[in-house]
Amino acid sequence: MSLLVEIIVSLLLVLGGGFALVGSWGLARLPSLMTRLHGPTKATTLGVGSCLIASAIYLPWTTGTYTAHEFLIALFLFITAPVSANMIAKAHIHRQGWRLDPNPADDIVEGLPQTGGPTGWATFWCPPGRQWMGSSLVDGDCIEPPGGSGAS
Amino acid sequence: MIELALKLAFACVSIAILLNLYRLLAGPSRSDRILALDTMVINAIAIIVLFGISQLTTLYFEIALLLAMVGFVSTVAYCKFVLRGDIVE
Amino acid sequence: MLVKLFPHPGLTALLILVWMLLLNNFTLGGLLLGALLGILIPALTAVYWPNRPQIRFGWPILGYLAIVFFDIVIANFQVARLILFRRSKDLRSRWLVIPLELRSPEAIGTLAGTISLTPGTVTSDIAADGRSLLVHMLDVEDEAWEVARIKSRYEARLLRIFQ
Amino acid sequence: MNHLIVLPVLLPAFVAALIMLFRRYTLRIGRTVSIASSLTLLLTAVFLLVQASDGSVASYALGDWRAPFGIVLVLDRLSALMLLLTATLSLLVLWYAIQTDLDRRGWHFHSLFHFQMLGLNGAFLTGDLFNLFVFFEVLLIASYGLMLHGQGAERLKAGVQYVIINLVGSTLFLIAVGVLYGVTGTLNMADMAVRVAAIPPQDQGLLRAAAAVLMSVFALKAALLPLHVWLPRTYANTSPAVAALFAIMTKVGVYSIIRVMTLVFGTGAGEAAWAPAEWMLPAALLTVVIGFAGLLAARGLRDLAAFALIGSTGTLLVAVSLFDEAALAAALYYLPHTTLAAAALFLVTDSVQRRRPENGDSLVPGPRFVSSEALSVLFLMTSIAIVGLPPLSGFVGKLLILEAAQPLPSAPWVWSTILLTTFVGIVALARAGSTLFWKSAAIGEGPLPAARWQRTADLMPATTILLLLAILTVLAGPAMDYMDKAAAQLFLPTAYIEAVLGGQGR
Amino acid sequence: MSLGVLLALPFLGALLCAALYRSSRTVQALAALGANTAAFLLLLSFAPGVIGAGEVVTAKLEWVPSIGLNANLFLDPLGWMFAGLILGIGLLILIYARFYLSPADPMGRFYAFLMLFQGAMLGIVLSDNVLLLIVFWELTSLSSFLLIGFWRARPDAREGARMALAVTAGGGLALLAGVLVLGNIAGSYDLTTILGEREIIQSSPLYPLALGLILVGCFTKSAQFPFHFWLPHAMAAPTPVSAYLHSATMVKAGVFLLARMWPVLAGTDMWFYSVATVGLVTMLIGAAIALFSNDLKALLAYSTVSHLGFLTMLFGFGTPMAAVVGIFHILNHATFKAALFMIAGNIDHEVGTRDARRLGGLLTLMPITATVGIVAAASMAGFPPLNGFLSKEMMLEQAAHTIWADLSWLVPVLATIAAALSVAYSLRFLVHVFLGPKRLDYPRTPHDPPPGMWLPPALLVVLVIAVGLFPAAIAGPLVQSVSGAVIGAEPPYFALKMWHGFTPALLMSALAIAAGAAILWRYAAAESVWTRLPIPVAKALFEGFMRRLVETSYSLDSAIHNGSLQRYLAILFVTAVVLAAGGALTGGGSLTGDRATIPANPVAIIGWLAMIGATAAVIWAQRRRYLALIFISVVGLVVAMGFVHLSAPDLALTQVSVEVVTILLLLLALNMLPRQPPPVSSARRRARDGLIGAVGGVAAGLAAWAVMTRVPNDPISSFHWANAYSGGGGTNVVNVTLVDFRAFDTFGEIIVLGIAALAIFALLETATRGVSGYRLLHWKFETVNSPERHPMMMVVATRLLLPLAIIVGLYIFLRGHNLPGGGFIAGLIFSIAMLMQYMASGFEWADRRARVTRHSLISWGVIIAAATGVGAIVFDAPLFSTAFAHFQLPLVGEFELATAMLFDLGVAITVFGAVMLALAELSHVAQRAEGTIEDDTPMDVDPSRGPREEPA
Amino acid sequence: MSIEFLVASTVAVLTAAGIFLCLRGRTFPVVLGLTMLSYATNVFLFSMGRLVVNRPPIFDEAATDYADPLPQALVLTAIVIAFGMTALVVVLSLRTYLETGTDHVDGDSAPEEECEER
Ligand code: NA
Ligand code: NA
Repeated sequence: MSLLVEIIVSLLLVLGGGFALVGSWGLARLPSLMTRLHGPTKATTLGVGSCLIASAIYLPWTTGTYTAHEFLIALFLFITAPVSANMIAKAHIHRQGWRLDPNPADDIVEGLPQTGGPTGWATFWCPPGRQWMGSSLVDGDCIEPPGGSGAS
Repeated sequence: MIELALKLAFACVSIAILLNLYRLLAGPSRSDRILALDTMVINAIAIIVLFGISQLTTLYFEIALLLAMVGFVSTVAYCKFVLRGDIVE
Repeated sequence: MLVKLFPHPGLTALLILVWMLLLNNFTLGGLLLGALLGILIPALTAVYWPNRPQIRFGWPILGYLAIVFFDIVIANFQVARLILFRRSKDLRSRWLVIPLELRSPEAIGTLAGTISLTPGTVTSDIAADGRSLLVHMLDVEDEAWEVARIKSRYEARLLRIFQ
Repeated sequence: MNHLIVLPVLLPAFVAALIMLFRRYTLRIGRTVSIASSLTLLLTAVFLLVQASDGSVASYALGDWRAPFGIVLVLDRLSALMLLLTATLSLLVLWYAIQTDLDRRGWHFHSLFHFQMLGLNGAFLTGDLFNLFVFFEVLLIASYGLMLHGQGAERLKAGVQYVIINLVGSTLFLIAVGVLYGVTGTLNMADMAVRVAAIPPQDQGLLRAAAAVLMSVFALKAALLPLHVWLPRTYANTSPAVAALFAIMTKVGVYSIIRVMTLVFGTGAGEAAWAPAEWMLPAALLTVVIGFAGLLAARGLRDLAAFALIGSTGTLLVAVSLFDEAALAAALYYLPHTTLAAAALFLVTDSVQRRRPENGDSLVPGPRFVSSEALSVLFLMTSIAIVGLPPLSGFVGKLLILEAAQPLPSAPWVWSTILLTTFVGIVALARAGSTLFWKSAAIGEGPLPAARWQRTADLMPATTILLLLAILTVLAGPAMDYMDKAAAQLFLPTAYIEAVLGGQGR
Repeated sequence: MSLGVLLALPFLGALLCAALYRSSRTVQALAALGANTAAFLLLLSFAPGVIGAGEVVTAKLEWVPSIGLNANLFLDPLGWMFAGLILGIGLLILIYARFYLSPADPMGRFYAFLMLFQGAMLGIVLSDNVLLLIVFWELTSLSSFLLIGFWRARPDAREGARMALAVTAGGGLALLAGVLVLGNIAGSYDLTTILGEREIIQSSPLYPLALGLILVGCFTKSAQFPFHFWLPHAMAAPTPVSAYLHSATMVKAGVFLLARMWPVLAGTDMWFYSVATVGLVTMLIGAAIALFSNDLKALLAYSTVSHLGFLTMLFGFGTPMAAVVGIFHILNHATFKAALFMIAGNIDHEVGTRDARRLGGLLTLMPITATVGIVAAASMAGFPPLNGFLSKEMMLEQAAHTIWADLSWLVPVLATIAAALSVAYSLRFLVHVFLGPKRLDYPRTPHDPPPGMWLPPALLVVLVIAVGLFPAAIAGPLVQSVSGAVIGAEPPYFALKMWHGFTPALLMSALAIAAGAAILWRYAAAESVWTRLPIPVAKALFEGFMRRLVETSYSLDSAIHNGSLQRYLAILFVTAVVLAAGGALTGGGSLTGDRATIPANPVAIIGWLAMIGATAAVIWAQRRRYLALIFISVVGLVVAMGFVHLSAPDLALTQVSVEVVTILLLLLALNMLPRQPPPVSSARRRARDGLIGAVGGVAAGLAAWAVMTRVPNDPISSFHWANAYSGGGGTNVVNVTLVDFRAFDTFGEIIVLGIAALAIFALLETATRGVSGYRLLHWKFETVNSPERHPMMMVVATRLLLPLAIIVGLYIFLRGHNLPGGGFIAGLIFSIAMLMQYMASGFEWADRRARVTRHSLISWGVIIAAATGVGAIVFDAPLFSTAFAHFQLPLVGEFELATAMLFDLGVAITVFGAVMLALAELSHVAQRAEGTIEDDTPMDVDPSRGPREEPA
Repeated sequence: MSIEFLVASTVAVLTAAGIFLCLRGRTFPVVLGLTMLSYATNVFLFSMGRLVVNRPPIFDEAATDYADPLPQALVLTAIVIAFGMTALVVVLSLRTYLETGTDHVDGDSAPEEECEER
């Protein structure tokens, strides 16, 4: 029994550490932000997840006290990680779209695909007639952002 | 065995943090740095969990919990700043 | 009245569960307090969650969770392989546009989250009319197939959960 | 158990919070509550002074934790004196602020004001070094609020500097307290006094370094050269009424120097005795010189008042840094005098500038203004007080300091500095006054220009201050009796230490 | 007692006159006169005892006994004589002034000042305590400043007043130092005691110091060379003032003090050479300048200088007989000089000029004035049978016997020359003004003034004549008795009489008169010689000195206080480091202690590397602010992780939560700070700052190292550890320390937060108005912004996270007493949760839904925390005493309630309120910069409602 | 390498950076500097209780060794105060900039300090 637990826990730990490393490795070596963005999900999901499971198994087994906080940590991470990623992606396509810090290796150069609907992507789309707030570069109505817009 | 696995895991996550640091410093874009920071926070959570396992204590898990929440808020704020200049509007 | 008391019954349940997990040991007092909080907090914060998504609780949710969990594990290995062994220039990373049938923000949020949590795909943006998602994929062989996979594997299930 | 000692801390806290609650309602409530509370504090301070004047040291164990483990409030003669001074000054300034509608010119004046009093009173009462830090912060942050009250570009600019330099000061304070804890293992000042005496030689360097940094923090607050540099711009750019209240702020630094040096690094401190403050006397002498030179250089009344504050506080610091019992008694007499006198000068400044729409406080002749006669008398009396000429208490104070310094080796320096700077002060203030009141009178003997400000009620607080100074002069004998005993109590801190360490508590 | 009344009367008069500032001039004059007369009568009532019987009246009152500053008064013959001069001449001056001043002059103020001065003068002569004497001494300087500057509109009045104040008050300071030294030698500041300690004083090594300082005081007051220059400029005062101050009172104070101190200070070589020489020189110079002064008042002023030199010289001789002569001349000079000043005033008043060159022939036009003036001037010249002649003769007699540095001729010759000059200027006054032809070009048509203006001088001239004729009868007893007081022994035999036989003095006197007449005869020639003499003008020297003083001060001030915070901070850092280093080096000891160190594991080293890297990056990116903020986050994260590693979970929790709130705050503010990179400082500046930083850093690091490697010194925290659970009811010792052992700190800490929020509110509340509001309104964003304000994903996540965060916060709060957590962290978590909501759905939308005002949250927080503390007092336990108990409830089980938790609740509420107030206010301002958008939706994209706006 | 060395050098580096940044001319770097200084101070103050690994000051009868709770409590107080102060100074800088149009700490739009344009 104890050997089994030890093996499972050890595997989970190695797996967790490994995936955290792989995620960060991806972050470091992949060529563009959008590709790098895939790395950290590994750190989040399997990396931390495995460690948490390992802890959830191992600590009660050794100390005799049960703890459930690992699940809460996981819950929080699972709720927040996609939103973080989404926001980072938005920030990125915004900066790239407006050529604010162009990076030739990046994915937006050839432009975003069309949405398929009448509007553009939320990051760029400004309904006609509405002032594009907070932009001194853009004075009147919407202008066509460089990357991706609605079909119309 | 667990000792060894822990050491390995610690080593992996530590190296991961160094890699994050590299990305954080190297950039090149703002989003890269935000992402690096976000990842670093997640790796820090992993470190805390590993530390808990190695010291046989759950005492520090609330810190991890809080980090998860707070890391999110700051990442979002950094992004919002890039997007809008203003984070609360 | 009941709606006022339980604006989000699912949330109430979740909060009670979280509370019990936080307390870490089961006592009746804890449960009572948790129940109280589970009722009070959603009621107090209801103003910040004005719409009330209709959620069907039951097996579909569990099934969905199981599928997502499974996908996460599998996809993690796939992506790890890509990161470790594929040369950068050989990565066929693409944008996918996923037209949506889901309409409730909560449902779309769940779908987007699912897509992001499963490695290899990141939800990057939503169309300004809310009718499609912009997803970035690390390595795509067949775009149409991937879109269809996401729609059938996740969106279809979510459509059932979020009525 | 006598709980009165906590009132100076508790009441302002409650009152400030309550005024904040009521801020939506009329200002009148705020004013009434504010005045009532200040009066209560004054009465309390008087009561506490009477209580302390019998030489007893009262120690109040907060939370019922006995020293050194909990925080204690300690009432001895010195702290009672400081409480009374604070209460008096703040009541007068409050009166003035209300008279001149200063409290209308921004948000939360009365709350900030009471928080300021809370900080001051706490600092004067606490027997714990870290708690002293906390109250320093309270009084500082309240002072930031008050300093910026009313705003305006110049005030904001000066405020940035004031805030930043004090933040750095707080950092140093923490470092010093930290090392002292690390070396002595305690935070209670009485306990620290006991432990410092037994610090082994290998820890002396660390101990003294920490003490020196601590002194530099206090010196920063006390505006001791070269750390006084922040003061002129700050005080000249806040509203003079607030600057009048701030006259007590430099005294917090002085108080802290006196308290920590005599208690912890005093005669009983063994090897480290008096060591942390050996550099202070030359610095204080130079401070006096710079302060009075600034008086000559000032181009506006506000500058003038700021430098007068530096100069007179410097004089006080000279007396303090002699670290001699008689000199300390003299310093304690001079302390309330200089605080009140500087405050009066700021109030007069405000009254003048309020009445001169074109020239404000600048020292250029301008048209005659409303009640310039009365103001000229006030200015004259205030100048007499500030410079230390007879017949006001400044003279008695300087006399006491000179007399006390006489037997000490540093006497030539002290004497020549004080006397020469007094001379410079006379010249400078005569120049200023003659320009402001006489030369201005020469310009327009015609009808008075219509001014926004026609009342004379705002002259009452400054007049009252002068009256108080007159009383302090007449009653110099009894006052010195108190100060002598207070100095004796400070120089022989065994009673203090026993009262604190032998006090009640769990 | 009655001495006290005597002294108080003038002051009362001053007060009365000030109070009557609205009454008629006559009423004001009567008030002053009343006080003066009463005092004079009271003084006269002492005459039989004091002058007649040689009694000394005393009044003792302790003032500051600890330093021997007593309000002791005494009235001896010397004091009586001076008091008589002060009050007697004062009376005449008051009458004179009533008629002299024009209706435009504020009479009440004038009388108030004059009576104040009179009181101060009286104080000097009545003081039995040298410190008290200084008080009055300086008071005369001050009141004379006011009197001289009475015609404030005149620049010469202002300058003269300031000069007089600077010189006399400055001299007073020297005098103060002198008497302090003297008092310390004698062991008392009481004059009567000091006067008995001649031996001790003169043998003390400090005697020269005391003497020098006291003489500076006397010489400045009495306008002795080289301090003589201020007196003529004081003539800008109204004539009654000049008459009073410069004949009988102010300037005589210095002479009075010489007389007063004579018994203990005089008789040494040092005294002789300093006092007599200065007196002699002053006598000569004053007379010479007087002769060539055209302004009558200047002439009189320099004559006064000269006569004061005369007196000083006499006292300087140090012989009893010379002192007797001095006393006699004090009396005489007061009478004729006061009369002369008033005469000069009358001339000025009636003719409209005081320029001797424009006067002449007034004898027929103003017969009374001229008669009085001629007699007084003749007395000044020393013509018999007037009183001036008597004392001058006696002076010359004394001078004749005085040997100065083995030169027996020097003093007599010089004294004779001075006397000759004195004759010359007196004759000039007499001849050039009253005699000679009438002139046609007077500014006004002169005639005698009203009796009020000629009676007072006439009365004095009567005295001049009377004393001259019957000196022994009128002045004899007084001089006898006063001399006794001055000398401190029976005075030598002297005879006050006109004819002493053919003495050297008579010869000298005759020579002087002849020479004086000759000079006046050839006045024009003499004047042309005089104007060609290269004499440095003392006034210019003084003013140059003052100017240089001001300039030096100004350059010192602007050099030191240049307004640069960078410099101020550098000074602060350097000072702290230098002091610390000084302390460390003088204290000595070892750097490293005996405590075993803990080996660092690789993870810690990597964290350390991350910290170093991030810090370097912050420095590198300081001008690229956004990046700097990201980097600084890493530092915060590493510090938090360090706290985890080093057993400080509470700190880690706090660090993590504070960090994010700080970042949010900085991001909010950053948005509105200028984004263009500021110019960088020069390489030299950076190198300097880097050096300061490095030294400061090393110092802090060494201190940390030194403490960490030492074995703890029995810290008090062992008590906290041992008693946290048993006494505080909690197992988290840190929390128990915060809410129980050191609850008072925590109380202060939340107040700091509350005040910070208030101050922030007060600052930002006005930001939308004025210049700042304009700047906000015309905000130009430097980059393109995305149009999306409230991303859907974020809003959805927040809906779930807000309740979750709240419940986590509650949990952290509740467990804080026993496990890491507590009110502060909980408050921050609530704030973060709410901020998340604000970020997601916008300020307006979220704020409209907030139910509590943030101000009242702060108030309530503070009130709850304080009230918890006060609760203890109700049970007569000290403030902030806590109580806790374990309760058993059916179903629920055992739970603990502690008052400390209530306190912690106050903490949480305050923190929440403060953070929200600050950040909400900041968001509010930021929003103003963007302009308000109608915003009633929580998210921009809401597919459930269909597209919000149909595209065109 | 010991933990003590790491902590001491951390204090040194943070302090040095803090001082350097505080001496800059614009408000933003100065705020950064103050933040750095406050990190440094907190770590410093914390280290005054000496360093212990995994002996958190949670009372336990059985515990023989524990981290000194007092410096931790002090640091907590210091953190809170520093937070309030930072908030204030940030807002003040902003407000001053809005009012005066310059973010130089001396309030001069053309700073006197020696500068070179980069
Ligand atoms: Na993903
Ligand atoms: Na962060």
